[in-house]
Parts: sequence; structure tokens; C-alpha cells
Amino acid sequence: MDYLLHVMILALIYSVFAMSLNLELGYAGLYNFGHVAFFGIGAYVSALLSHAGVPVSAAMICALAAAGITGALLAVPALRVSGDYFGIATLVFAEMFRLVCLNERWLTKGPMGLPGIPRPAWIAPGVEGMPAYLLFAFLAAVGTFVFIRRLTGSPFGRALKVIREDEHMAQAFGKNILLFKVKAIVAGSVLAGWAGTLWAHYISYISPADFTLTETILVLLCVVLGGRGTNWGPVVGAIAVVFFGEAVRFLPIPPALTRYVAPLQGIIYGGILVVIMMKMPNGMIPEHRRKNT
Amino acid sequence: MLRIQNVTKAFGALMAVHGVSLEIGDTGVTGLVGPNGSGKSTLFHLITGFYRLDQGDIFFGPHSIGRLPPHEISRLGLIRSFQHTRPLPFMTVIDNLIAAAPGQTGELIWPLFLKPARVRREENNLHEKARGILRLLDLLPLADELAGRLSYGQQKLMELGRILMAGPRMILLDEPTAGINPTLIRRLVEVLHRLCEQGIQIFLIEHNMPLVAKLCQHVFVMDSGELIFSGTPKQAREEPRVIEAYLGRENHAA
Amino acid sequence: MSYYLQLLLNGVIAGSVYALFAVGLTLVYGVFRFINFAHAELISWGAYLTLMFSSPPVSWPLCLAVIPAVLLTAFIGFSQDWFIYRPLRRGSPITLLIASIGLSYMLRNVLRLIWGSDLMTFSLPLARGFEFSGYYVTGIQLLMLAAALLFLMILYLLLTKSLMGKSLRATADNLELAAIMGVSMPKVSAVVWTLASVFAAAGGILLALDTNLEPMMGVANLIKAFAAVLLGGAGNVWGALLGGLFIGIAENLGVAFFSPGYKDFVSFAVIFLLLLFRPRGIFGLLTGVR
Amino acid sequence: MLLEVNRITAGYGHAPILEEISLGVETGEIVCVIGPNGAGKSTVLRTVAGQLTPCAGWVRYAGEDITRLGIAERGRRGLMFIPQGMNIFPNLTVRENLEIAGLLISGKQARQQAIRETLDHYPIIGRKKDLYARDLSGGERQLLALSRTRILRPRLVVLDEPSLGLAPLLVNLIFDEIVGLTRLGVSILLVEQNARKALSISHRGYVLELGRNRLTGTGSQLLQNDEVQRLYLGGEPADEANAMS
Repeated sequence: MDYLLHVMILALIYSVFAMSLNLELGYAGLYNFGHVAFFGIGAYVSALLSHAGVPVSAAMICALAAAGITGALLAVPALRVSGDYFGIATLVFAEMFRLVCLNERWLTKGPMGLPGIPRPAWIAPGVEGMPAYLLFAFLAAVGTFVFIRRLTGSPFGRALKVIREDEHMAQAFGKNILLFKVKAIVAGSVLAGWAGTLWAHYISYISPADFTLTETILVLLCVVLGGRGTNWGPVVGAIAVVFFGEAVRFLPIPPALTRYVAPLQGIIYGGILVVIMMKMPNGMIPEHRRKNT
Repeated sequence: MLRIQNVTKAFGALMAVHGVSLEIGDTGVTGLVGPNGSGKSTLFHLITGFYRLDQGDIFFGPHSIGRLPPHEISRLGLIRSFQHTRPLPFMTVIDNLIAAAPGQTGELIWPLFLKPARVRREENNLHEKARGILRLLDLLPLADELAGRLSYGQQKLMELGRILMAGPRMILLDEPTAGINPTLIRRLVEVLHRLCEQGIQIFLIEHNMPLVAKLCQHVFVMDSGELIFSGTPKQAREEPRVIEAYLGRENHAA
Repeated sequence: MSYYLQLLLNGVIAGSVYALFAVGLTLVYGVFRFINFAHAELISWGAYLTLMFSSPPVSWPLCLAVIPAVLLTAFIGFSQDWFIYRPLRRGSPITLLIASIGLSYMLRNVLRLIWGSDLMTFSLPLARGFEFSGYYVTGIQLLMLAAALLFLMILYLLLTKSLMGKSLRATADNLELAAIMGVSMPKVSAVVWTLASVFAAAGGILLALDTNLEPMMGVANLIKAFAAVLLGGAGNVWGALLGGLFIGIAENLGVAFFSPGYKDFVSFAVIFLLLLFRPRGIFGLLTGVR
Repeated sequence: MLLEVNRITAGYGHAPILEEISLGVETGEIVCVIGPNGAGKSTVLRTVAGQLTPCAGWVRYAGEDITRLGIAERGRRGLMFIPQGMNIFPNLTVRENLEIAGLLISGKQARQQAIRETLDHYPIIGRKKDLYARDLSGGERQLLALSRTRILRPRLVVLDEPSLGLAPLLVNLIFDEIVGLTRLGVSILLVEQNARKALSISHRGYVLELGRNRLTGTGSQLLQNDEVQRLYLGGEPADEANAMS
């Protein structure tokens, strides 16, 4: 039973992470392939602070702030380029982050990672705390959803879509597109940090190996499979990806073949990404019935 | 209202605009004409900040706008259209218009949560303003229609509606009648006249010379990046330099 | 002093291989204006296929095993374009980019499925080191340098002397005009993808000879190749070559100043700085050929 | 009739730009198409060249219906298109530009021979044969684009505004060259902004307005006809009324 709880908590955390990427990729049209870095910053900052004795809730808030500030620091330079180049710049930023975590042993304990990250005070550690953490993760996901829906349903969200479709027209109508994009990235980074802290305090052990290109592809898959530029898309995508990923454990696989499970999963994830791009680029919940993609 | 002083812009060796100076007061509708490749569109891009000036300066009312980015120029009331307009197909017509309104408090993140009432009020006002403009353009019945389903002519009128939502004091139109049937041209001309009555200046690039003659009180003619004539359309027709710019010189033995 | 020269030598050797990767990547970008993430898998598959043909049950000698490996990799490269990128070419560029990321991840995992994730080597006899006037170079490294220069020379001859090479450069310059003049697009794209795959596979094999094989080798080198492409100015073949050498040298010299763990940091930093200040590249200005 | 365009209707997506346009070119003739901007001149050319498929009407060339034929196929049949603006390969040398131009010639010797002849015929670009085309001046670039005609010896050359962006004396040079091409037995269909210049070298001319045939006649007839000038610059009220109809 508690395995099901684990999968549901993971799905909720991943839906927050997917929603945060969707704000940038779906609404603002920014191909941010380095989003996992902010997920990592959220995790590491709150883990390190709580190790230093800071109460968990305070550590989480600081983690959000750290993710937001790094988001702004990345946004201002990276937005000088667009499209493919922006995608490459952000992907490189994420790899830089992972390399720093690997090599700054004094801070992050390098490849050994950070064990024993405490849970928030009102949640018991270990298995007994799982139902409470599920509630916490659920509230967090709902809160994120409401925040993003308020943002995207507002004139701010409408302006983002105008900028995504036609930057020249947006400028001609007095929109400072750079400012809008930076705000979108900072908001996205803060929420990614939020997902990061949720994950760190749940899993209680993090290491640089948790923030690789694979995670970037996973969250990209959630957003693209679910439906870019919609509110429910990333949530549906995250649930689908996480449940598919964890359901494999229930399959009766003889021990000899277990080493084939992870690669097979990878092939399926990559394959779905390609098929979606070819067959239904708007994902399961298309943004709207428009002819051109 | 708009003053251009000795403006120059070159792309590598090509001198797209060379030492152009002109001034537009409150004349109503002013035309900018000239053969292909004479630098008309380049001049428009320079005025609205999409290209950076090499030399010279541009003034809009008291402000020097030569070095400003496009969105700040637009905030001063100098709004432009594009030759190949693209409506936002997945938004309704009315949303297309409201999206064009500048300085909405709802576009800043924090008021959405701290001052929701003000955002809602502003949104309603914009709705009213947009409906008023659609009524002016006889597009009101299409208000809630998806912009993608409009005909090409209707999309051109909606483009004008978007420009009006941005609160213009001067409108720069880049070939507004390109690819439109004559009946729609007449409607566009009526709307432009009504805008002039409201004191909005119009500066347009247009190839349909008979239309320019009928619509514009004043016209500037450009050829190969230089301003070669300024006066009324009627004078322009007789001016040898203008005729030569359009029809070319014949001094070539067959 | 000789310590730095040794690093410089290592840099030139590594750089010549990065140039092979970068040249292939920039050829595709020059003609199709798109960065192919799955280029990484052409690198790793080239190496692994050579391993397959040179180990039991086939166990051909290395120089023989290379041929089917490179041919098969060329087939993979060509089918990437034929089955996935060509239909997507009309869509928005982002669908092409995400598709290439998905494809790269898929191919990498097929590799892990067949050969597993742990390090492998060609298990060559211990490479005898040559030592001349104080600098230490292994036989394989010399082979790498020679092979890389040979490949780049072939490319130079192809692009400047053969008609197909010129048609390829013409297509990169002005696609519409090339079509008007009768350049056949299917032929050009077949040549571009074959060249890119062969160069990537060759680089992958050379690299694997010197170090070892692991599924992630492709991705690690893709980012280095991209740094070289950017340095040379996207689409500029000779710029990519110089860019590759620059990255190789910068990485190896860098080891003298900061910990080896940050070796990859060099190409990351190069990409970041270039993207922000000089997206058109530096070497692009020096050499003209696209 | 070497080329016959019959009641073509064509456009890009929304409103059609051309409506029932017809024109013809006899062998050895220079025919020009003029008209104010937005009249659809370039669209006619792109339809004849094969870059644009018309939604109605047909195009016959040398007795064969080529309405749906691809560009390269038309090139092989001797119908050559020189587009407006960027019509050379900047990052290839002048000689390499000519080699690509000669692609449609089968046989290496024939191609090299044609290129050598062309380089001798045009000393201006012959001297610069190993320079990159991007280093050529505007006039030299247009001459390089035109020299393709001498290599392929097509039957019909379709030229889109050759004088665009060129200084007046260079325009004369280019037009002399265009007239020179007819001595090779090449017929020419020319769209030109510089109406008077085009009419002065054309046997026949077509005047388009807002996508429709408006006037036609010999070069000299149209030169005298002041209706042409009124079309460009707008004329007496009578004329304006119908422009608005």
C-alpha cells in the first residue's frame, strides 16, 4: 500500500515540476532545457540549510528565493539569444550546475550526495510520515496549480502568448518583451525550486546524479505529452509518466533480465517524445483547435 | 507632431536611407510613396525603433525617440502596423484587441494577487473600449469569433482595431490596402477619415496611387533611399523627378 | 615549460577529434539550419559497432571492423533524417529540436540495452609510448592525429574540388537558388548526412581507442562539438575545425590551472560566453568557406 | 508561340493576387511586364518559373503544358529563371558559381568549355574568377547572374527586376547585356520597375494593374501612351473613380 503512496507523492511533485516548465515552454515559448538545474538548486539549498539546523519551512523558503535569483541571473544573459541557441544555453547551464555539485565536495559532498535530509516538523520521518507527506505534496500541487492558473488566465498570461506568437507585434503594442520573459523564467525557476525542496525533503537523500539530462527529458516529456500551453496538460503528463515509470516494477520480471528494465524504459520515453512530435505535437490536451502547430 | 532630421541607415554597402529629413504637422493623412526598394519600409522601421539609426534623430512631439526601443515609442502614442499582419488565430477578436492595450496593471504579476479588484475593473473597461472600437469598424457581431476564422479583409480591419486600442496619437500604416478588394478599401478609407476627425494623424505607405491621391493631403516621395519630393499628390504627379523615379529614364537606344 | 607543451600536444590531439565531431554537426546545420542532438549517438554508435565487429563472435581485426561500423552508422544517420527529421521539417523548429533530443535519448538507451552501462575498452595490447625530445605520445594518439587530418583533408578536397561538394556549399548558401539551378536536394541531403555520420563515427572510434567506451560518451562530446561549431560560426566548416582544435587545447591547458573535474567546464564556459557576445562565431570571420 | 500564359489566377493563401492574367512570348522576342507595385508582376514570373502553382489557368512552353512542372524540370527544358535580389552564391567563388550554373549541362568537357567561353566573354568577372562572389559589386553580381544564360543557352530567360538596387549607369550596362542575349537566339520575359527602360528594349509589353491585364502593345506604343504614366502616378478624377470601384 505505501508503495502506491510513494508513487502518488512522486506524481504530485513531478506535476509541480512539469507545471513550472510549462509556464516557460508552453506559455512564454521559451525552450528552457536547463530547468532541472533549478529543481536541483531548490533541493540542495534546502537540504544544506536544514543540515545547518535551519527549520525546514524556513529552509524551503530560502530555497525558493535561491532558485528565483539564479533564474534571474540566467535569464538576463541567456535571453540575448532565442530559439535553438536559448535551448542550448540553458542545457549547458544545467550541466554546469551538475558539474559544480560534483566537484565542490566541501559544500555538496560531491558524488556521495547529502543523506539524512529532515522532514518538516509536523511530518514523521520514514514510512509512517508518508500519508502526511502525501497531504503536504497534494496541497503544494494544488497551490501551484491555482497560482499558475491565476497567472496564465490573467492579462500577464495573455501577453506571454502574444509574445510567443509574434514578438514584433507585441513590441509594437508597447510590451517590454524582455521584462515579460525574465518574469516568466523567474516564476518558473521558483516553482521548479519548490518542486526540488518537496522532493529533497521527501526522498531525504540527494546527489548530483539526480539532476542529469535524463530528468530534463522526463519533465520535457511530461509537458509535451500532457499538452503545452494548457493548465491541466503538465499535470496529466506528469501522472502518466510517473505511473508508467513506477508501474514497471510490478511486472513479473525474472531477476536475470532486470538490468534490461531501465534501458527499455529509456527507449520508450525517447520514442514517445519522437512520436508525439511527429503525430500530435500539441499533446493529449491540445492548447486549442488551431490549424497550424 | 513627427520630425525626422537627416536620418541615415546603411546595411553594409547598401545605403537604404540617406539623409532624409521631413516633418509632419497636423495634416491628417500623409502619404509615403516611391518605387520598390526606395527605403520606405526601412524608414518606417527606423521611426518605430525596429532598426537602429546610423545618423540623425527623430522627434515625436517634444520627445526624441531616435534611440528608444520599440515598446517605449509605442507607449508615446506612435503605433505602427505591419505589412504582413498576423492575427492571433486562437484568441477571440475581442481578446486580440484587448491584448494590444498597453500598460495593463494585470500584466504585472503582484497586482493579480494583491489588487484583484482593480485588475478586474480595468479588464471590464478594456472590454467596453474594445466593443466601442469594434462598433466603429462594424465588426461587433464578430467580437467573440476566433480571429483565425475571419476573412483576410476582416483581419485587416481588426488590425486597425488593435492599433486603436493602443491609444495612438499617430498611426503608421504599412500598405494597408495590399490584397484587399475595392469595396473593403472604401470602408477602410471611411474609417481613416473618422480617425482624422478624432485628431489622430495617419502616415501611410501605399502603392495604390489613385487611392493616395484621394486620401492624402500631403505626400513624400522617396527613391533609392533619398527624399526627392514633398508636396500635394497632384503636384507629385507632374513633378519630373517623381515621374522619372517611377517610370525610369528612357535614354537607351532600342 | 615542457609540462605545458605536453598539455598543448594532448590538446591538439584531442582537438583534432573534436573537430571531426564539430565538422559533421556544422555541415548539417549549414544545410538544414538545425542542431541535431542525435549527432551524439552517431559518435557512440560508431565506437560500439566497431567494438561489436572486433570482439567475438565476429572478432575481425580492428582496421577491418571499422568499415562495417562506419557504414552502419552512416545508415543510422541517414535514416534519422529520412524517417524523422524530413517529415518534421515543415513544422516549427522546436518540434525538430525536441524530436532530436528524444531520438538521442532513445538511441542511447538502445546502446545500454545491448552493451550495458559499464565502461568497455578495445583491450588493445598496451600502447607502447613514443618519446621524442621529452614529450610522451602513445601510438594510438598519433594514429588519432593522422586519421583526423586525413579525414579533414578528404573533406577539403571534396568541398573545393568535387561538383557534389560545391553543390552542397551552394545549397547551404542559398537553398532556393540551388533548387532553381537543378541541384538535387535528395542527393545533397544524402551526402550531408552520410558525411556527418562518417565523421562522427570516425571521431567516436578514435576517441574510444584512446580512452574507453561508455553510453554517455556521445553526449559529453556533443556539447564540446557544439562549442566548436559556435566558435567557428554555425555552418562554417573550416571555422568548426579551428573551433575543435581550440576547445581541445583550452581543455587540456586548463587542467594545469584548475582540477581535472572541471575539464568539461571549459567548453561549457566557451558556449555560454559565445552565445551571449558573439553568436555568429569568431573564426567565422577569418575563413570564408561555409 | 514559345510561351503562352492563359487566364492564370494565383496568390498566396488568402486573396488571389493574379486574376485571369494572359500573356505570350514569341521566339527571339523581348517581352516586358510592367505596372505599379502590387500589380502582381513578380507573381506572374514566379508562376512561369514554377515556384508558384496557379489555382486556375495554364502555362504552355514550346507546345507542352508545364503548369505543374517542377523548377529543375523547366530548367532542363531550356526555361531559365533569374530571381530578384540574391541570385548568386556569395560564399562560392565566381568560377564555382558558374560551375553550379552549368549543372544542367551533361558532360564535364561541355560544361568546362561553356564556362571558359563565358569567362572570356565577360572580362569584368573573368578577371575575378577566383574571388568569392560576395566581394563583387552590385553590377558585377547581376552580370554573374546573367552570365548563366551564356552557359546554358536556354530558349527562354525569365528575369525578375534585374535593375533593382543598381546605379543608373550600371542599369544601362545590364540592359545592353540583356539585348545582347537575344543574339544568342534567347527570348526574354522581363519584369522591371524601370518601365521606360524596359519598354525601350522590348518588342512587346504588358501592363498589369491590381492583378489584371490592363494594357498591351509594342514597346514604342506603350512609351507614347500616357495612360501608362497615369497608372503609375494616378491621373484625372475620371480615372480615380474606377480605381475605387
